[in-house]
Amino acid sequence: MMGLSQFGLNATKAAASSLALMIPMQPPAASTISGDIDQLYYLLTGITLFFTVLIFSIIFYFMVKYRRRSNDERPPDVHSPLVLELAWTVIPSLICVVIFVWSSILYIRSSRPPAAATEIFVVGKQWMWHLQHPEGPREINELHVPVGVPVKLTMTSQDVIHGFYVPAFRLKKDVLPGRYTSLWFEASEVGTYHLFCTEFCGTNHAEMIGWVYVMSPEDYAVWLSGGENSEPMAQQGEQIFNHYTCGYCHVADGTGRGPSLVGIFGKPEKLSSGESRVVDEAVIRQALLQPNSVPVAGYAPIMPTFQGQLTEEQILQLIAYVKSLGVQERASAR
Amino acid sequence: MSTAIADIHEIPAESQVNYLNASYGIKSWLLTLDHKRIGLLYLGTITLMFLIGGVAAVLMRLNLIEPTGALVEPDTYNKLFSIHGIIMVFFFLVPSIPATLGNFLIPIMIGARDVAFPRLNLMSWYVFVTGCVFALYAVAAGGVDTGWTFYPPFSSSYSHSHVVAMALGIFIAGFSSILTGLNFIVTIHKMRAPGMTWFRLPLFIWAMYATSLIFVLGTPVIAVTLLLLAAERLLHVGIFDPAIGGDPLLFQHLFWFYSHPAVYIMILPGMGIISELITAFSRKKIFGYSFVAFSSLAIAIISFVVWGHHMFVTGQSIYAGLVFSVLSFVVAIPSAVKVFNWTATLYKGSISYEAPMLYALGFIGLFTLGGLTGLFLASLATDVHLNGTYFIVAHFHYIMVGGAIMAYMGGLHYWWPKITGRMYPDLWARFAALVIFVGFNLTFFPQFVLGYLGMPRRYGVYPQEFQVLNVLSSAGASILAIGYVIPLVYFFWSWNYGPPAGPNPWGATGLEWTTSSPPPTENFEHSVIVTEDAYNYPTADVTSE
Amino acid sequence: MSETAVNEIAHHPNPTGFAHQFEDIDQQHEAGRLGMWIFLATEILFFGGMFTSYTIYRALHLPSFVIGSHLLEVQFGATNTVVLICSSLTMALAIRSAQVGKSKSTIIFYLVLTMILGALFLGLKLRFEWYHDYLEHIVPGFGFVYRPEWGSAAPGVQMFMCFYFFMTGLHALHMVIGLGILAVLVGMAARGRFTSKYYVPLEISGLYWHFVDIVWIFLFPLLYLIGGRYAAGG
Amino acid sequence: MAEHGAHGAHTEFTEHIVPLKVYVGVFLALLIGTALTTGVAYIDLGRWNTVAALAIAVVKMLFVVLFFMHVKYNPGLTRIIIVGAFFWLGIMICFSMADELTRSWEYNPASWTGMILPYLSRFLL
Repeated sequence: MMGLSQFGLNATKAAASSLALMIPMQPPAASTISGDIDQLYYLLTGITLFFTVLIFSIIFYFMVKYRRRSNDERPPDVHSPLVLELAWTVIPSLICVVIFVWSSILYIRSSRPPAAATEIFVVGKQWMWHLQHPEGPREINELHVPVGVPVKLTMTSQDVIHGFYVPAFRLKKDVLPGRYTSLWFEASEVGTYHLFCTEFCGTNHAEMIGWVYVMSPEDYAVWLSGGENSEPMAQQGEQIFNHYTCGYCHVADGTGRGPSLVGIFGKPEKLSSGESRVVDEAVIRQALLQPNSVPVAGYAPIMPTFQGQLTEEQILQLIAYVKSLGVQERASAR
Repeated sequence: MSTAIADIHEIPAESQVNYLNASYGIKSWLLTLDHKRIGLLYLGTITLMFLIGGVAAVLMRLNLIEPTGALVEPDTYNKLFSIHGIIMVFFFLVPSIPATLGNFLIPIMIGARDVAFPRLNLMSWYVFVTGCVFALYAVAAGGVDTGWTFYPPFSSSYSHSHVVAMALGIFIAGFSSILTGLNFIVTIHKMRAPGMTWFRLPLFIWAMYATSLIFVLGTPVIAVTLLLLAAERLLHVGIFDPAIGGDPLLFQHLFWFYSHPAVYIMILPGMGIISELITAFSRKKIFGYSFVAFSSLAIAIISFVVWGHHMFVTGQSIYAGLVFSVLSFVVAIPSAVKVFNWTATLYKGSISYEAPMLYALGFIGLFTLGGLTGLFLASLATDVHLNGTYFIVAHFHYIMVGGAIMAYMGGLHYWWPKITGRMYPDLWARFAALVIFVGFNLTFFPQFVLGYLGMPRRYGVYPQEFQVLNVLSSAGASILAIGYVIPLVYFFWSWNYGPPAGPNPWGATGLEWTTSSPPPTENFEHSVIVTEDAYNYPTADVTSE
Repeated sequence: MSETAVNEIAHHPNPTGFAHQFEDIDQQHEAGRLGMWIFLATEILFFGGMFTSYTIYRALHLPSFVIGSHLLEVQFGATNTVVLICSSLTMALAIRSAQVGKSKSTIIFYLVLTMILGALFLGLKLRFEWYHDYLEHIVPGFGFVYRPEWGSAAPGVQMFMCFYFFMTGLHALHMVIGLGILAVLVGMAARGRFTSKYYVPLEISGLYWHFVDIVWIFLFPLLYLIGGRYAAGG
Repeated sequence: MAEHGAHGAHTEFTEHIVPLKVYVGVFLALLIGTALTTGVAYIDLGRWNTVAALAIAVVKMLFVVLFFMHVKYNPGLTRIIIVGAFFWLGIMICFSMADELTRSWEYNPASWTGMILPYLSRFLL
């Protein structure tokens, strides 16, 4: 299998280098997983080339060797041996198992963000990307990230389904209305890379594109502090929290009519139905929009819905605020 | 094979009463209950739809010559690819082989006088035409810009195009598929001639049986899904609406529950045709009959449990992704088995290269490449990169155009003498096959590379660096378009002026070649009794080899 | 759709109803029955799309679905279930009358009785359920109004009502088509077409009618009885 | 397989005349089933309410299918078609649920079982 992979790799690279002057054959690879995915891609290319060439050459060989020489020639009776049928059922199956296991391991890896990942929030709208860093800076159709740091994108859409795709990272994920999806990567090469929308979203779908700037950590720090709007997201969330007087019920010491939000993020919370749910982004969103669907045990279901009052970006800021409450608690406990 | 052979050879085909000259006038066609005439009605209808879808494709490729869009506004481009996809999938590819060649051949191949329900068969055509009218109304009124996949909430709430008319058109055409499939299943079960056991059936019949299963079990789901979508659009509230807790991904599940098996509706009949062509032009029994036959059924069944591979990046759970990935690999195996068996059938054959055989060999090559690139998309990690890019576009065109349409063209060339009683110029036909093969590869191979480079599909404008490959692809498309026009011309010529074909111009086996060309209205002069297996070509003494 | 399967045989000029493409009448009967069963398989998948969606949303929005279910009147659902079961019996008896060679008036009697029961079902549904729902503003798309007591479960209640109207609406549409088929059968019976030798059109129409009954047998508990009625007290 | 095609196999659907008693019996069983399913809804059985309602519905369906629709007397192909159709429906439900009910697993990989059981119990409630 590795031999095949190597064969595919070499063949593709050779073809790539000879054609590279004329036609680009390979996208830039700029994340820690892109090289691994490319390897699998080369293996698959190798398998494809091998079998296509095999089938084509056998057909050509038979075409020439067994061409009809006279109209009354009679081909011999060829029986189909069971061994052969089994062989070409079992061998492709085994190849498939290997590919499946290999690619699934990669996929699971690319689906689980490391706990230490920096979080950036993405909201897709027709036809632009709104991004906000926890430190405050907002961007439109541009994403600045530091090299060598795992970054987790938490994404949602204000209207239709979009797709967040960075070819150089070999990663994409659809951005859905009413739900959070996430995508994580660790950029490995400084540079500027395409950002595309890959789920058809209307008139200017093809222009819902932008750039990802991968910067050295120093440059990134400079960039972060250089922005005009550098109030951290958590603070913006706190302002919304105060604006809607959420703190009237959600008192920090737990004596209010609603549960205290301090340290609640990332921990299981018991619901009045008896089950418990880990408080994540989705749960906070649900609690804001459909509070009665996540009633916390011991509290009356009296919270009003904020559906239609909060934009997706404001909800994300509130989430950032609730998260920051957890950090404060941990900091004070230390 | 039948007792009728002796008579046929003595009477010149021209003077015989056949299904074409048995009655004249427009009414004799529009009210016909003859499966052969209904097949031809379908042939005319889908050819028209193919031309409309083809024009949309040509305009798209022209637009993509320039990175900034050479021809049309973004909205127009969006409508072009939507119309191309919808017309080609629902109004051409799905009915293509089953409704034309299937209708024409199934009763003849199993030795029956007609399908089980001829009236239902005619009604299916009228239902299909009604669906086409709705679809063409949607196109003429200003088009649809949702893509052929109709994903909500874009299609339900945000699009400003004629989604409801188009959805209803597909809904109606779906009933035509269901009724056709039902008719075929009953026909194959109940109408076989004495002696025509299941394992004597031509493999085309097995393939059509498997296809009909998908028609019957899959189509109702897309019908109800599109009905729900149309209702949601009309009432401004519905079950896919995120505002009331609806899940847009549920639509994708229901949509692909039909639309993935629909891919096999397109390719399975093609595989059936290839089995007929390979055996006829190498004058040999098919290699591994039962493996080829059962692989058709296996494909039909497994195709229903792999739909999630269209949703690996749309927010489906990881767990479901893993399950659908492994099942997608499983469905590749029966296809591989078929390819190997076809190739092995050539071994020690007596191979000739008339136009249908060129299409068949082209099919095997292109289908192999199309199928193998499917592995890239069944495999999770690479699919994440390639999904939604031109790689997908290239892959499914290799299956649907390189596979299904190549087989359809091959089948049309193979049975044309039977259908019309006339030959076509073989040299032109071979030339056209070559042009199509070259044009096709030039159009779609660069798209694999484009996809790997990361160019998303459904883009009317694109970054500069993708231009060279796009121009190559557009150049190929123009060759491909010419390739499709050539057969159109010589088929028209052949219909009127082609030399008489005789009952069996290819020296092939199969009941359809034992009756006259064109066949009489009741298909056979005498009732048929089958006494031998399919593809029972005369063989040489084994020891003489 | 199934009408054509009936007409296939029914409208043939040959008085015995024999169609030329078959070898004999038995083959034709078997083809007709098989065709109808395959059509019913299609119907199972047609309703199946709705049932799948229902199952998933019910799991996701159970509290809302309970509230929505309690908006429906159990007594009408139960009454209509009984009405449909009666109509299935009369349909079965109509076929049996033909099988044992009873007079055409007996067949017509049972068929008309079936039609009356079918119409009664639709009448009850329309007059006492859908019309009231409209007055109470719980028809999605036609002035649906959220009630304060639903709280934040309200969107899910509307979702439930979407399902209620789509599912019962599709079912009612099938009933209407069934009534049309029955009307054709009454006409055929009046012309004396059915004998103990030839009753396949009756039989396969009966299959369709029973299928529609079965759909309701599932719709009743799934729509009217979610989460039990003990809490609301009916 | 014997040397004949479809024409030889005429006995797949037998034309059985069901006794009147059976029809009336089935009819009564269906009425009892309806009464039972309505009655059970007024008794608090927790999650078993749904199970009971569905079980009764399945039994009622079987009565209709086997007797009114004569499947008891039609062997073979008919049963394959029915079982097949429900099997396909099962595919659609199970595989869609496999996605819809496991989406949150990705965020809490440590507790996959902890995530699925509450969902299943909510579904059965």
